[in-house]
Amino acid sequence: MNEKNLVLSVSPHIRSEESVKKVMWFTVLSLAFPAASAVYFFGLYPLLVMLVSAFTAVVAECILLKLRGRDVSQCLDGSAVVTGILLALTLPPRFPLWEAALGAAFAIVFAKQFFGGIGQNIFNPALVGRAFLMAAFPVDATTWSPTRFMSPDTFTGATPLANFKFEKVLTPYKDLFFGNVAGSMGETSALLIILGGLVLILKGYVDFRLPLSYIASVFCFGGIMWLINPSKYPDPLFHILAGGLMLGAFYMITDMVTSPITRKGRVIYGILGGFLVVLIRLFAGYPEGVMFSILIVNSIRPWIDRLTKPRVLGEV
Amino acid sequence: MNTIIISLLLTLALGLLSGLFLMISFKKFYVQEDPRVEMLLEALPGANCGACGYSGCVGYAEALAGGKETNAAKCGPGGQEVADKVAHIIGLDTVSIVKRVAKVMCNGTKENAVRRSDYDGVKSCRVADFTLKGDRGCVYGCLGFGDCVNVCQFGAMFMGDDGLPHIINEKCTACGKCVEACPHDLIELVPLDRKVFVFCKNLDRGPVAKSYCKVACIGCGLCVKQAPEGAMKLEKNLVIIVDAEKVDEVADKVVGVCPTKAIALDEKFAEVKTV
Amino acid sequence: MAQNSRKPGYELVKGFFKENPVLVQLLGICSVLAVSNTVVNSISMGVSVLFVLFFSSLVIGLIKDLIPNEVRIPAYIVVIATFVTVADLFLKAKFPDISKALGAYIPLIVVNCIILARQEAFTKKNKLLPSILDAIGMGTGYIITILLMGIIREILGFGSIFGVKIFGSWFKPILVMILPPGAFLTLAMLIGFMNFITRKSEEKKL
Amino acid sequence: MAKSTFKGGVHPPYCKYTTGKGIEKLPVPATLYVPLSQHTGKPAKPLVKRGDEVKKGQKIADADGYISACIHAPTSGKVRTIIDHPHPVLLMSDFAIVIEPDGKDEWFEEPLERVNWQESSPEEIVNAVKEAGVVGLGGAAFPTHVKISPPKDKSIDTVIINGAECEPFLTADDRILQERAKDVLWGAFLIKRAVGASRVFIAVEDNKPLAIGKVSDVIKEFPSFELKVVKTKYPEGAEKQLIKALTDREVPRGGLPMDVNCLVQNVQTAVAIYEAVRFGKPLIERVLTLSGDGARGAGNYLVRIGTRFLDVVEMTGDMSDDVIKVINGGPMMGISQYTLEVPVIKGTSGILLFTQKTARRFEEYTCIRCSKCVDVCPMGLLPLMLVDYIKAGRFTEAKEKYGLSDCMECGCCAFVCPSKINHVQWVKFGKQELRRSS
Amino acid sequence: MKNEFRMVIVLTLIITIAGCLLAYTYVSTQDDIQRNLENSMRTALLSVVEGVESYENIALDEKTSVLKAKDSNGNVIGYGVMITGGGFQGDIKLMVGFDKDASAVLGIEVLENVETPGLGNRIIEDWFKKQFEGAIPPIEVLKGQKPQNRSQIEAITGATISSKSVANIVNNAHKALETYLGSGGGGESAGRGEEEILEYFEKRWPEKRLIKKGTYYVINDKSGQSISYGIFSEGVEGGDTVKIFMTVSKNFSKIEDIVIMNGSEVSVDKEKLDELQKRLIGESLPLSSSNVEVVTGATIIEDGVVSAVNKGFEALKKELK
Amino acid sequence: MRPLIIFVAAAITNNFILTYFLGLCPFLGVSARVSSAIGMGFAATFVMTMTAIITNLVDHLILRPLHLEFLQMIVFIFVIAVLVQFVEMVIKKTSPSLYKALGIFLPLITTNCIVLGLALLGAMRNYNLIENTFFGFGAGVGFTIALLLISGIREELEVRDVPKALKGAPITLIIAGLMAFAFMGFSGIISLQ
Repeated sequence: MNEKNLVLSVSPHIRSEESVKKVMWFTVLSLAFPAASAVYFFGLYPLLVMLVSAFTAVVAECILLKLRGRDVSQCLDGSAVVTGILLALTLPPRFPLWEAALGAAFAIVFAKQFFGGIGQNIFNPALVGRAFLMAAFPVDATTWSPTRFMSPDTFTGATPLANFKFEKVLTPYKDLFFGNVAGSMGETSALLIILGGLVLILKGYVDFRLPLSYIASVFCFGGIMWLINPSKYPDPLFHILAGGLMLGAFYMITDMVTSPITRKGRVIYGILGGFLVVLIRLFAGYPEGVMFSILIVNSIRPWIDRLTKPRVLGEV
Repeated sequence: MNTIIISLLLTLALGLLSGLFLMISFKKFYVQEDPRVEMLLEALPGANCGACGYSGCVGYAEALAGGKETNAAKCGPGGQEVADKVAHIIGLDTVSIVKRVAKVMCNGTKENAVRRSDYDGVKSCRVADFTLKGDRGCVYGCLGFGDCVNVCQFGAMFMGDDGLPHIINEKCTACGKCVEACPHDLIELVPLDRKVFVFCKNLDRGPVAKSYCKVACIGCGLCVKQAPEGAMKLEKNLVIIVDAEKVDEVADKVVGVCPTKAIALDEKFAEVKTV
Repeated sequence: MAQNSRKPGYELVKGFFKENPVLVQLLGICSVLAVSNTVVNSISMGVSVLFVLFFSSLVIGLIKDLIPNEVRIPAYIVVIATFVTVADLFLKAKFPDISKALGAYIPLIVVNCIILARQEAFTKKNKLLPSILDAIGMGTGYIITILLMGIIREILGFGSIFGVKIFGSWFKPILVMILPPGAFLTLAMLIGFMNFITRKSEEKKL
Repeated sequence: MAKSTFKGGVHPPYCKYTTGKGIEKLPVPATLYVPLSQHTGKPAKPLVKRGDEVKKGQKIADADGYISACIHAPTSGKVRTIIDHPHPVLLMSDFAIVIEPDGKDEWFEEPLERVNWQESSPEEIVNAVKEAGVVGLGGAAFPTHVKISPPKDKSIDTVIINGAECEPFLTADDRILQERAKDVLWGAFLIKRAVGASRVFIAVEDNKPLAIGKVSDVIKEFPSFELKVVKTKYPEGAEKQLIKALTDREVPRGGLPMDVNCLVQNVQTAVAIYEAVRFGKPLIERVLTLSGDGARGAGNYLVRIGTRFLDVVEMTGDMSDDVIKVINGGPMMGISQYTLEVPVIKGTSGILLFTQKTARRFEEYTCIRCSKCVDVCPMGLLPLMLVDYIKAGRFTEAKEKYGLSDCMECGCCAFVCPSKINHVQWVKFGKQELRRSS
Repeated sequence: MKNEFRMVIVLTLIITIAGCLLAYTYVSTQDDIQRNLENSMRTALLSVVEGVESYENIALDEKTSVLKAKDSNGNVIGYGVMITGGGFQGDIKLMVGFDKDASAVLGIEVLENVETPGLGNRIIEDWFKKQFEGAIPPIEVLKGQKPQNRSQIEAITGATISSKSVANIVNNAHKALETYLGSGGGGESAGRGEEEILEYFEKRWPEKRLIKKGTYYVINDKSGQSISYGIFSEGVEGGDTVKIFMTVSKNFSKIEDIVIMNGSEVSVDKEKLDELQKRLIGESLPLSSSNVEVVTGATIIEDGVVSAVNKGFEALKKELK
Repeated sequence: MRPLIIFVAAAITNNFILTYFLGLCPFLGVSARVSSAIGMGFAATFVMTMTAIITNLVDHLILRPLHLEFLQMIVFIFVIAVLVQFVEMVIKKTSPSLYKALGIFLPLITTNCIVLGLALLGAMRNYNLIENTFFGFGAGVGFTIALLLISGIREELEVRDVPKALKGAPITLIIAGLMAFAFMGFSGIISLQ
């Protein structure tokens, strides 16, 4: 018999192969799809923004962990990198680097570490960072640039949604789908985002209910409005292809930490989010509502969780 | 001038009307209350800020008077002063006269106590004890995960390199949090001037206890014989000090006779701490 | 702590920092958030609050024995409201610009919890002089806080102080600081910082 | 045909390496340690004292109270002493009768077939089961005679024989079905008689084709018996889940299967009942699976109660040196041991020897609310919330709001958790705290 | 019992004293406050119309008022329109200056706004406001492009809605001014708008029809026979402008009916005006001051009314000849 | 339609707490627990609706005809104080259980700036009686919504690892700040006069 003590632990004695690090770094990997579209359409600068943003996020996380006397190595678990890259992907393609860094730091500090760090945040950090930048530097955050395949002379500086909202101009579906439109660096190509999202769904890191209910909800509510007045409101297909909806649906609203824990809750969450998107897009001052809609449902989430507690087996 | 006169009339009317209105309602709707609530309300700042977590001062006062709340120091704006008053009104203040400190009644350091297994799980004494009985051979001794250290609000405890928690007497307020936290009831609040302690809670038979801990009480009873009649007793293989004062008088004798050093002087134990 | 409370000097100074009405007692937060976007606004609001607090404490300190307990709150609040209206009219007449900037918030000094809270917590139970000192102290504490907020928010949000640009053209104002979220976050940080310091000093004491 | 199943559950790697290994009978070891507490309920009262000679099958400890079971000598020999000895479930030492076998292995009473055993009355069956000291052999070790004599106000219409051995590695039940299918069915027949049920389901997971084949061969002889193939999923073999899957009835919260007119018995228990009723044979041995990557002699063995794990390991061909974990039971719900000194008891369904490779250690990370645990929980609980509340020390709330007491500690949540949170440990702790406070 | 009475008394006393104190403060600060208001309006007007010496404020509705800017001689040199309209976050209050033809914008001044600071709030920046100088309404807002003509302005980056809101409000101001001017052929009236007066006439004689013929009106009966004539007219006396609408019998001998529209600077009670109106009905034309009985308190405008009536009479005669 | 718009605006888009900073003092304390948040929300909604009605009447029937607008503040606050005191007494006497549930929040509301703010804003915006009623009700609902959302979040945070110095008021303010970001999305939906 060996002299070493036997390991004493509580069941189960076998565990799945998943780990937080794996989940996070795989998500980072899957972000290569939208990141690729960013590089393809807007050149290498977006890559720089992503790097700076991710780096700042990690550094900020590291400093805060140190200050709070927590395990500093946590900053490399990948979650800060996800936040940093996601934030970068929601920014305009020519966004100033230092502002992106500030946004990333804000996201990590205020939305994540102040709430207790990974897994404890109430709001999606990347979106908080984005909202912060939107409010802090409104001009930079809404200055769009043309893709490499658009002629700069005819570019009006508006995203498809803004074009529709203010000029009633519809952008062709093909451009929307493949991404040859103005917009945030990672949000333009619906195709690549769907690919990245599908990878996550297949890997089991994302519950398909979230993106599905969110997109379907936008489609339905958008469709209802369109049926009511087709000349005033865009058709539902435009709704789901334009703007940050795809990025939001596959990468933002699906954030594990801030989404409801039950399946039913997730469906409700998605529907509510979709409703808010249509509401804000069509009636509020901003042309895009994805970010706001998700932040708002984030704050409603505790109630969704509370009200959708699953039935315990055998409960009457 | 006109304006002033109109104002005067209006406010006069308003004041009279509402005054009368209130007076009548007072008479009609008067409800007798616990006088202490009034007193508490008097003592509380009345800011109704809600810092106490109750709905305003009334809520807090009622909770205090009703005995639902026992913390007199919840009022942020009031500070110490109000807390004292409040405590006085509801009779909560218990001032301890003799300084007491917490003391860990186990000397199962890493060297003294044998580990029976390699624990893998939640790093908490309580959890480890309730689920796996800990990883030490002795299921009565210190588990060494430091639950007591974690609950100490005063920074009076720390985990020593020897695997046992230590108490800084100067900082200890004898609040008793650590006593509650220890799943093996190893921590006791003792007067600072006590000398002799049994640093063991093991109930196993001598040979068994000895097999996993060098300093376990093996229930030999030698010390009991040294102590005055009735000052110590043996119960379930363990020595218990019944009358501390009497035992302290013969401290050296009692301690000297112990084969395992389970009984020890506090000073001696203190030396270990400083390491 | 307890023996200090009788010294008049303590009553004056305690409000500055140790018992700061906003940061420690969490009173009067609404106005601090709403009006602290520039230094000028902060000062105006601060002074108005000090004014109202001072006179309310004075008057209530004088008449408190006459007021039956049951109608205490309506009576106090009327006194406070009177001084607020006076302040409002005065500002409107003499400083129309400031009056415009503070907008609807001057009237809301009436329900600024600081004022009523000090009457209830202090003036009601103390003699006139300490009450007045307390009022001045608390008012000053309020000014300190709102000024701090104003300075932080104006510097970051406008890149200026007292309306004068202090940075070169390289500075890009962080607009959010002068928006509602900026106000919330700045105050949160100040209170958090205050908590942090208090905790540290308490630990030291032990 | 869609195979019936329940909501939630996980698919751990099944590792049923020993499914093809026949049941081997192990010899009697040099010393036997028979613990007095081998079942749910009060420990048995010893009937022998130091120095007594005992015969195989002789009752050496009697049931103490209704929910308790008697214990028989596994072989003939001398009682050396009654002393504390490490216990495989309690995780500390507890009283055990130490028997030194004389090597003769003589019966106290040779098991003989009783006439007309098939026509035994319910009382006779219950009595025989009680005298034989039969307990639930699936792992829970609940005294069987209690289970098969439901109170008057409960009627049972369905008997379920649980052959859905869903724990990875374990194949003992599988082997029993393969080798002794008919005995199992006779046992089920007796249970059905005892409780007056109208039908019997034999539930087998679809990853045990050999067992299924065997059972379907012999089941024809038993009218009102039905073979139910269920989906392979953990914890398919848990009582409430199995009932839900087979009958779509839900055992009410805090209730028992008999509340929905069901009775679930493990296949080995059925065999034990059969042997007890037909031959009057007491429960002195059981089949268990020795497996795990550290076991050199992995297989299914018929082992005397009281044989130390150490002896089992040595008699089957030792184990590799780097074994760091020994488990009594399956990997999902089994209990890890701090020593190999612990003896096999009635509830020991398997001994698993894990090396570093399988028994990996993980640091608990912060919960990232991925809610995989919610998705897999077969009871419909919110494990992550449970842990949150238990961690915060709010046990009553954990019970009232999140159903702490409903958790059956199947370990699905901890299995899938990417943060490697020890849900089961927290829950066990929480339940203990609840018990303390009440 | 005693306590309860004391309660009432104290409460009443406190609020009464408070009320008096406030009333006193109010009265003593009122002048300053009024002056501040005037000043701010004047300053605003000055910043959009140059060379204003005096102005006349005509409130059109709750949100719009027209300020007639005059030089030292009392000639109208332009108009300021103070108007409130919806912006992105809330209301925007503008002072819009127009030249005296009301065709081009002279300048705008943002009086109140709650737009997002640093974004929509940039409508207060000079470069943005300057774009409106000389602009010809209706103004169009361009995004990301330079204006091509005098009816276009460039939007603030990132604040298109706020920019558009301002342009909209300016356009509305222009419309309001045009309507106002168009109605009054000089736009002196404020007490009653043209439409209101016409309505008044229609109500008074439901059987008659008013038909506009250039500057005067022909009043027909049901059968289409013209029975009398109506005209707007104004008179000036002592710096006050008075505007009237009167109908004159076909033979030009008598005033059939008259409505006096009170100018904003002329403050006369409505009852007094009505009294004056009643007296004038049926008077023969042309009027002389002597044959109008003095109405107490309305002397200020009486002469103005008389001159207006006579002017209108002359004008009507001229038109019909 | 207009009253409805006023209602929605007051309840959501121009939420009193998140955009006007009104009613924050009790908000910090009461938002710690969902149960007290609900009580406070209901009590506040009730008082605010009542206030809106009564102050509107006082304003339009007494103050304005007499040109005593400058007395608005003291008259409003006085009326509110008396009203709340009266309601409190009535509830206390007639229904102790309701008093337990709602009444204890009432004194907290008198001194809450949200009530006076409501009265003065309503007067400033020239709302008529119906509009003002909806305005008051909407503001109350908005207050309740914010309170409920934040209390839901705060109850979750209780079991989370929020830095010690930020526990309580600071983290609540941070939540409010982040929610203010989120509610920015609604700006422009309804522009109010």
